[in-house]
Amino acid sequence: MSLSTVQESITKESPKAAENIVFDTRDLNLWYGETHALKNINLAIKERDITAIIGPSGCGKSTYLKTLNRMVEMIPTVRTSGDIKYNGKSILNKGFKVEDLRTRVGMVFQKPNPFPKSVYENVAYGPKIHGIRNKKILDEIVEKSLRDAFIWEEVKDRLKENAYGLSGGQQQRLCIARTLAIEPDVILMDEPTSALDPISTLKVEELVQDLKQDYSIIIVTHNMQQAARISDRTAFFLNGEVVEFDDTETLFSNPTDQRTEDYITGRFG
Amino acid sequence: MSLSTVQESITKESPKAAENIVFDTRDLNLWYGETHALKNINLAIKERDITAIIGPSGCGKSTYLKTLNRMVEMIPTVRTSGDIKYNGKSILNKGFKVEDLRTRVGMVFQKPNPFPKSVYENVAYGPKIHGIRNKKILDEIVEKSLRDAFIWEEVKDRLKENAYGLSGGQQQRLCIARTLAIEPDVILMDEPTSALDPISTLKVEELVQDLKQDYSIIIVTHNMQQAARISDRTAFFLNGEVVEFDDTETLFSNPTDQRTEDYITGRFG
Amino acid sequence: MTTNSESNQNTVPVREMIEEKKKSRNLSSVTEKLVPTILFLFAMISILTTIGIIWTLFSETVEFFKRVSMTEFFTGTELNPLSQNPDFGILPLLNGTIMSSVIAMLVAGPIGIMAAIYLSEYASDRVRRVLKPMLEVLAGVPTIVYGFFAFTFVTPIIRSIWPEVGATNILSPGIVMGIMIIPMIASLSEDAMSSVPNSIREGAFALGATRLESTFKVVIPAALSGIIASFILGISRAIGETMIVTIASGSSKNFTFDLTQSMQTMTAYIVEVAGGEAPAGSTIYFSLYAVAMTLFVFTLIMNLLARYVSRKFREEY
Amino acid sequence: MKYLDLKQVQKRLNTRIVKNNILQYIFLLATIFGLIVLAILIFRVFTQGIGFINLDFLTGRLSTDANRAGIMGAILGTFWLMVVVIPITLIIGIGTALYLELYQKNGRIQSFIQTNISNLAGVPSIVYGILGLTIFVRALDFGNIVLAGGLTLSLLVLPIVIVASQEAIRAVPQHLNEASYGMGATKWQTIRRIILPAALPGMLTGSILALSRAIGETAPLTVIGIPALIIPFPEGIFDKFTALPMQIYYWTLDSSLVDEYANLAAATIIVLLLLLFILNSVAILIRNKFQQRY
Amino acid sequence: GSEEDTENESSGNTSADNNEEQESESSSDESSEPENEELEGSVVIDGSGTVYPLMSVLAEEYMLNVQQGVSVEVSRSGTSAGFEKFLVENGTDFNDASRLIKEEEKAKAEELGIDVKELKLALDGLTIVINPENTYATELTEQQVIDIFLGEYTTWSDINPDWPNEEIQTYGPNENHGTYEFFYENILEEQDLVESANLQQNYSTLVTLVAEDPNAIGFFGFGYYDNNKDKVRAVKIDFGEGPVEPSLDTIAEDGPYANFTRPVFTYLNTVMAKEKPQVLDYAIWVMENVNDFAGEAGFAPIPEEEAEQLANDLKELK
Amino acid sequence: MVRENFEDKLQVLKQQVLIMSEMAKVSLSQSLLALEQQDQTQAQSVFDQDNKINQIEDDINDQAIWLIAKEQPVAKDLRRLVMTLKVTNDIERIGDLAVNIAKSVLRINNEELPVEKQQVLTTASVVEQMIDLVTEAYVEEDLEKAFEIARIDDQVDRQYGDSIQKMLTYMTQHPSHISPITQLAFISRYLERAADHTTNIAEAIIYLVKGKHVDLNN
Amino acid sequence: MVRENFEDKLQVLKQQVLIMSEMAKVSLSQSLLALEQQDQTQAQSVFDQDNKINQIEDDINDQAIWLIAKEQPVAKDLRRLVMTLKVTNDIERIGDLAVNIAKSVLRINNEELPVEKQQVLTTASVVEQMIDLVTEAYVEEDLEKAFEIARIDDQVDRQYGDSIQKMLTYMTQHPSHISPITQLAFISRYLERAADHTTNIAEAIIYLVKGKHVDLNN
Ligand SMILES: Nc1ncnc2c1ncn2[C@@H]1O[C@H](COP(=O)(O)OP(=O)(O)OP(=O)(O)O)[C@@H](O)[C@H]1O
Ligand SMILES: Nc1ncnc2c1ncn2[C@@H]1O[C@H](COP(=O)(O)OP(=O)(O)OP(=O)(O)O)[C@@H](O)[C@H]1O
Ligand SMILES: [Mg+2]
Ligand SMILES: [Mg+2]
Ligand SMILES: O=P([O-])([O-])[O-]
Repeated sequence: MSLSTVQESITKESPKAAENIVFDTRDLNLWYGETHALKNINLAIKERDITAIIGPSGCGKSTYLKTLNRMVEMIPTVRTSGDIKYNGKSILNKGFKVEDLRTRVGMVFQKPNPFPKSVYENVAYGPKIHGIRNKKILDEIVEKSLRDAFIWEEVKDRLKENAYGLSGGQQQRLCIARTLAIEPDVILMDEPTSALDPISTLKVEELVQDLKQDYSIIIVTHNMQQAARISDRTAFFLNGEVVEFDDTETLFSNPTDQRTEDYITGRFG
Repeated sequence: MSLSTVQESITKESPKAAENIVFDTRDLNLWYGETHALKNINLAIKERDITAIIGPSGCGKSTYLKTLNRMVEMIPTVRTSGDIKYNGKSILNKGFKVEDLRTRVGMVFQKPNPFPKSVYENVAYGPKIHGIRNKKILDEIVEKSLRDAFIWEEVKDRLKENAYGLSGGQQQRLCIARTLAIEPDVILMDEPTSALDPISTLKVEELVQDLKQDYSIIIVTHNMQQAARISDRTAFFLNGEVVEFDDTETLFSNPTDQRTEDYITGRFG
Repeated sequence: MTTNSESNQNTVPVREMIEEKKKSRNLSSVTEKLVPTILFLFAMISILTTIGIIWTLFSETVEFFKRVSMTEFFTGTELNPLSQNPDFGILPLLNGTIMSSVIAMLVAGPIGIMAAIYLSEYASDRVRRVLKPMLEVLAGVPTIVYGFFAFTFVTPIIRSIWPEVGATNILSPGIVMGIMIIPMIASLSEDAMSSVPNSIREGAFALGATRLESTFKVVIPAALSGIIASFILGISRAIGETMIVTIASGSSKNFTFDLTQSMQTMTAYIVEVAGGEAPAGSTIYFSLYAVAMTLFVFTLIMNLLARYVSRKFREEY
Repeated sequence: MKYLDLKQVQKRLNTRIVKNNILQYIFLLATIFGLIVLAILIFRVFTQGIGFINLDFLTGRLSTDANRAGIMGAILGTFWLMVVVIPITLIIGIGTALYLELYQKNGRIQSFIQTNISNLAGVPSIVYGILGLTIFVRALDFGNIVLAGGLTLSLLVLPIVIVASQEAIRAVPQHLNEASYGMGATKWQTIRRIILPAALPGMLTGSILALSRAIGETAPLTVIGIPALIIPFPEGIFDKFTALPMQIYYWTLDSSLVDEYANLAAATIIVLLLLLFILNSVAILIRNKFQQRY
Repeated sequence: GSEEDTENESSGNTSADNNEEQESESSSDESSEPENEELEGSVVIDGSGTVYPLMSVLAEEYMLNVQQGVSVEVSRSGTSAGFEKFLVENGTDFNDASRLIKEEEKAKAEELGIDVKELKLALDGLTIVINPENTYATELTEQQVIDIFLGEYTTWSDINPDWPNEEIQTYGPNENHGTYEFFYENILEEQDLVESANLQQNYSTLVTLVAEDPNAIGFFGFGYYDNNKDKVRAVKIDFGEGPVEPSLDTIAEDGPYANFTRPVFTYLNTVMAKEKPQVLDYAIWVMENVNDFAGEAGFAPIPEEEAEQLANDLKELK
Repeated sequence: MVRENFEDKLQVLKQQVLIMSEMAKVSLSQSLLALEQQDQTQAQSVFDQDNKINQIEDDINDQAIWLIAKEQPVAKDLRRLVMTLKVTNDIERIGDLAVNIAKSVLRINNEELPVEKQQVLTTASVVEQMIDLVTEAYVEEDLEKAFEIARIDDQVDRQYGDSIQKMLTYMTQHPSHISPITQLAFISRYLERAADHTTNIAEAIIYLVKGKHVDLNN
Repeated sequence: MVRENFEDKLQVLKQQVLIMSEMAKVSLSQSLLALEQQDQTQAQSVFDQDNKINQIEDDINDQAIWLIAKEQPVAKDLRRLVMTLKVTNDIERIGDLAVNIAKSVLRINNEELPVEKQQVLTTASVVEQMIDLVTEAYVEEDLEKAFEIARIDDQVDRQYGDSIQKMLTYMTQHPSHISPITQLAFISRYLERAADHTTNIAEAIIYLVKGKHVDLNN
């Protein structure tokens, strides 16, 4: 390795050519009945970034995430104000079709939740409901998605078996593959590893970092080291507010807000 | 601080005056039906020590813990061989009354499991079933136990309220108080913080370290840092065997067995 | 903290007190041994009930077959137990039973499952909390009331629409039985569907599925065993139902597939024969047991089948 | 490489959403269908029978004369049946449930008894009637008295009580038992102090529902043989009796003999439904009041 | 005489006003009786559904106004079924019958040592009914009726070409009932009923069936017709002397409707009667009062002397 | 309050660092006293002290590493522990330099030191002050004082340059004194290095507080 | 295999340490070449290199600390990262020493160096070998080589003592050469220090592998 290449590798990676904002949240407020769960959220989430959301229990992390694909609407008492723009379009008005949004914005949940079907059917489910019927194309999609989710090798011989026969970590990667199968732009992940053992957790983390090449990823996590390990930018939520949103390294090394520092160093409460 | 005192404080804490063995396990084997869950366990657990048990899921940690107060017998298919001596007496033979053993060896569980009764009744339960009926004595026991579990201040005004009104962390400390109320010698804890948020976890950890003054504590944990933080000695279980049992600092800094090193550094599997 | 532990040290000698009380524990150890025995005896009562049922039915049925051949009983299409030359073919009864059950299931099956889908998938919590108990009220209405309703209300309505229908017919009780079974199927299917974890539904929604798609492609397949079991139990219930058919379907022992006709089910036959105080000793008397045995075996098979299905196809989530 | 054509997806989306919306209403209709029938039934019964309900009817003796007929005898008959059914089913039902859930949790015996119970739950009530007729009325020679009917009904609803009690016991989280055992409590102490208090509301709810079933049952009584005319009030469980559903049955049958009997049947149905409604309300009340969150 | 008339009237329009009168009359009857001893226990009666309305009215009256301590239970499984229950050890006390006891039944009774006493209660006119919409077949000859039920005619037009070409639907009570047996033995002379006959266990069902089927023709006791005059129409039968409408007046053993008239009975187990005073007392009371209630229940009374004779026979059993 | 335990342990660690720096300062003072008085036995005692310093360094490092392992610190907590590793290294070096000075004193023995000895001792007292100052800065996490160190260090560097120059000149003129003066030159150099090490510590303090690297050494 | 990412990052870090030590060695070689050829421009280039070395040190340290923060290493992983912090410190010092040598070369300028220059250059090549050896030991985590370093260091110390002695003698005899020879003495001292630093690195390697502190420096 010549000296000059070293020098280059040392200087920080240059910023991406186009720093597109994929989700632009402006003055978002959200109430569950009387509970004011999100307060004046302003967050601009960049494309092809891994954005982590951390914060204590009940601070509104999951709520925010579920607002991004409007899953939060499944709770009937929810009201919102403010605006979220997905690639420039407001998604919060009723005219915007949620099913459409959700094909663009995939979601992976805390507990692995494969369908009680075969591995193959799990992955093919999304394409099928969106109208792909051709068996050959489906086969291709399934294989590609499973490969992209780093799980192809482990399941290729058991595609017809029930997904519940897989281990927890494999199930979670299967769920990620299922999401990849509909080729979303954004993948939301709500504590995707909190139900997994440490080994599976690491595998999923590596997968997430790999997916960054092609997807924008927003991940909620209780595990600060995880946020530190895998994300580019981190938002710290507290009581429904965004306290700090910065490059992960800055936030974890040198946070601006004392509350952030207290939280990440475990001095909270 | 004089130099000489510093020198002293630097050298390792001197071993305790009387290093009594509270639980001496010899060649313990345990089967669940055909599953050989514990294999030739030999462990000598010292009095007034915090002993941590770590290891991957399914390695037999909980099983071992539950063998120490014979809770494992609640599963009908269980068979054991070998011997466990509690303060010199063999506990595994049928003649030994489990109820006696369990009044000496308290247990705290993974999920906080208060009874659906008032805070007061929760703590008074143990003394009551053991025949203490006097209201004044019960009051005293309840207060003392709650104080020792660091939760008196938080609940003293709501002793008559249902325990399920407390937060998760408070519930867990209540469960610890409930165990303290029968003044056991040993407290077994099976992942006592795994259902708690980080703040509550720290509170319980501090409580555990405090209890060390008066009790011998054996704690199973998935969280290696927790084992490192609070325990004096750590046993590493793998596939039902004890791979390594050593001072916590040694085990985590300089393990003897490669499998231990792989596990604690997250290279397992 | 230290002050606490000091101040409280040994004020209450809990340990000594416990040790002391231990000696007086013998009484409780007697209780410990006695209780399981008593409870076992209680548990035996259900076994005795079964033995009682089987023994009763079986011994008298054997007597019946001494008088009437099995072939006649199971293949005879004539049932005239009281005539001078009595015929004892059970087929008319089986026919009535099956007809009424099929009609009932044609009503209860689709409506029940649709109601289950609505309650489990579409209704908000509040709506479900109101609707489900109301629906269950339907199941709590005594069958005699349904019988009254079928005979005095549903039949006349059917006849005004379809005059061919007899004043007693199998259609009306079949339909009313179906209505009675709706809540059973709705409720059991709804339970099966509700026990499909929400996380799986969320998984489907997150892929852009509509509610209908998540229901039919994910939830129902996952809950299929429970749904099938609910159908089988519904059939079993229809087969065993007595009062509605007794009142509304008359007592003609017709062997026909004509819905408009009066037919008799096995259960109605039993009521008829038992009448007030069934006369012991006659062939008719024994035929009652033979029919009851057949009925029992039928429902037993259904129940075992339902259990098997819900076991066999149960998904682990 | 993109497999999904976004335009296509968009296009399909509209039809998918419309389908969903239409079917939603069909499902709602199906749900409401049962309720509509229920409403008609109740409306009909009320309009037909309400005019006949008065104090004399409620407290009067049975009579062949529609104008004089009262249902006190039937009410008392039902009451005495319950006097037999309640203690028997509660004690045996809860006892069996405790045995199955706590003393014989696994193994052949448990699964044998369990299968047996779930099959019993599916045996048609008329078969119980035959059992009652053969065993209680004839073999034990009780005759068609309250006790015979009550025992028959008890056996009939016992599986329901057992299963409900089992569910109530199972709903008590295992970790509560562990906590209790972990403190050195014996099994019976744990049952008495932890499990029973926690499970009792569920058990009671289930028992009340079973009771409603017993109150409404007609078929077994028709087999046991209830006289069409019995005027004296039953004064205990050894008397002969008639019960509300039986009276409805006879009056429905005899409506061709005397037209007003149909109205009397409707009036009796109202009384029976009210009784069941009260019982169910109590059950729901208990359930809501004592529902535990663990 | 005069008492009887009142009863007959009241049977036509059952009204509450009459009840009191009736009761006071009955109680005067009672006071004229020498016996005043308080009886208790039960009287168990089963048997004919045809007789049931009469017997239940009698039983109620007895319980209410004669012996409050006695419980008379009346069931109605049918004559034949009732006999099977009657002719066993510790069987029922009475068995109502809409036909005479058969030889086999008598033999069985002897075998069991049961001494059976036949008590004729009243007279019933077997009434042939048609749907009220049926305005043509209102009068039939005895033979036509027989042929209809034997299946000789399939359509109404077979009987009379002017009548509609509709299939005749025949209805009747099933074999459990004495009414069926009377019809089968005495009218059809033991020829089998037409295959398609719709035979029902319950009279209410039967009434409804005929009331709703325009092509129906059925038969049952006069009482059931009497109570459903608005729903079914009685056929006037021509026994060779012109059409006769069944009524309490025409139904008599020697009246114009005699061919279709049959006596109804109750059979008393005299062994029981000797053991249980209330049974005998009830039997005697019934025979002394039955004619007062027959009309109300849709039956024609038997001759007074016959009733008195039976009552006296019974008194001798004491 | 949470993480009391960790805070306590950090406090203990800080105390030990202070003790260690006190020990290094004592070593340095002793070596300089030995120089001033040209006292051999004084010099000898420095060697003994050095072992203790090395030992306490190892202990502190072990504790810091153990705390990192078990407390998973981030942000300032982590910097504080990493800084402790660096700071002890510098303090240990100061102790080493005291040993080097003592060795040189032994080599000079009783030979005369006609020039610059005073100057060197003056510099030495400045260095001692620097150690005190940096210790204060460390305790108080005071950036002002840390930057002050850098300024003083520049001064020390200048003095060192002057001294060397003067010594070289003197040696050229008095070749007989070459040996002791060379030793004195080395001592001078050692003091300059000690000053550098205090500057390193000051850098570490700035890094701790600011989370950024600064180079005060030029 | 698990923790690939972490392993990868550790590997990257190791590579950078190797690059850094290569740079330090290059600096040292250049400074010695300057000495050998008494070439001023050669000396100048060492100064430029030093900045780069400082920068890469800061980067490596930041990365190591960041890895500690986010990967929660324990046992060997943690020791490896902590060691990296120590090792870069030593390498950086070697770079600094090269700068010091270059400065001395500038001070010597064209003046004649009649004695010991060869000897110093010989020592220098030994030190360069030590750097290579310790780099190998670091890559292979080879204890043998680490202990070998300690042995070579003793040799260097001895040579250094001899050289100083000879130079002092020579200076006494040739006072006119005092200034350049004093510089040469300093250079000699710098080389000895550089050897010490390689020994420190060797100690760190032993600590990494064994988890125990050893002192090779006496
Ligand atoms: N369905 C709901 N109805 C009412 N309040 C809710 C609901 N879901 C969440 N909340 C409230 O909204 C707030 C934010 O909840 P949210 O689930 O977003 O927190 P979170 O940060 O994801 O917490 P966790 O880390 O525990 O998952 C909390 O106060 C919570 O109590
Ligand atoms: N009730 C049981 N019946 C049969 N096998 C069991 C039972 N409980 C545990 N095992 C088996 O015994 C082994 C040890 O289980 P145990 O629960 O002690 O593991 P653990 O170390 O506590 O795991 P975890 O960290 O997941 O709690 C596992 O292989 C498990 O599958
Ligand atoms: Mg959340
Ligand atoms: Mg466990
Ligand atoms: O590390 P130094 O020897 O240059 O102080």
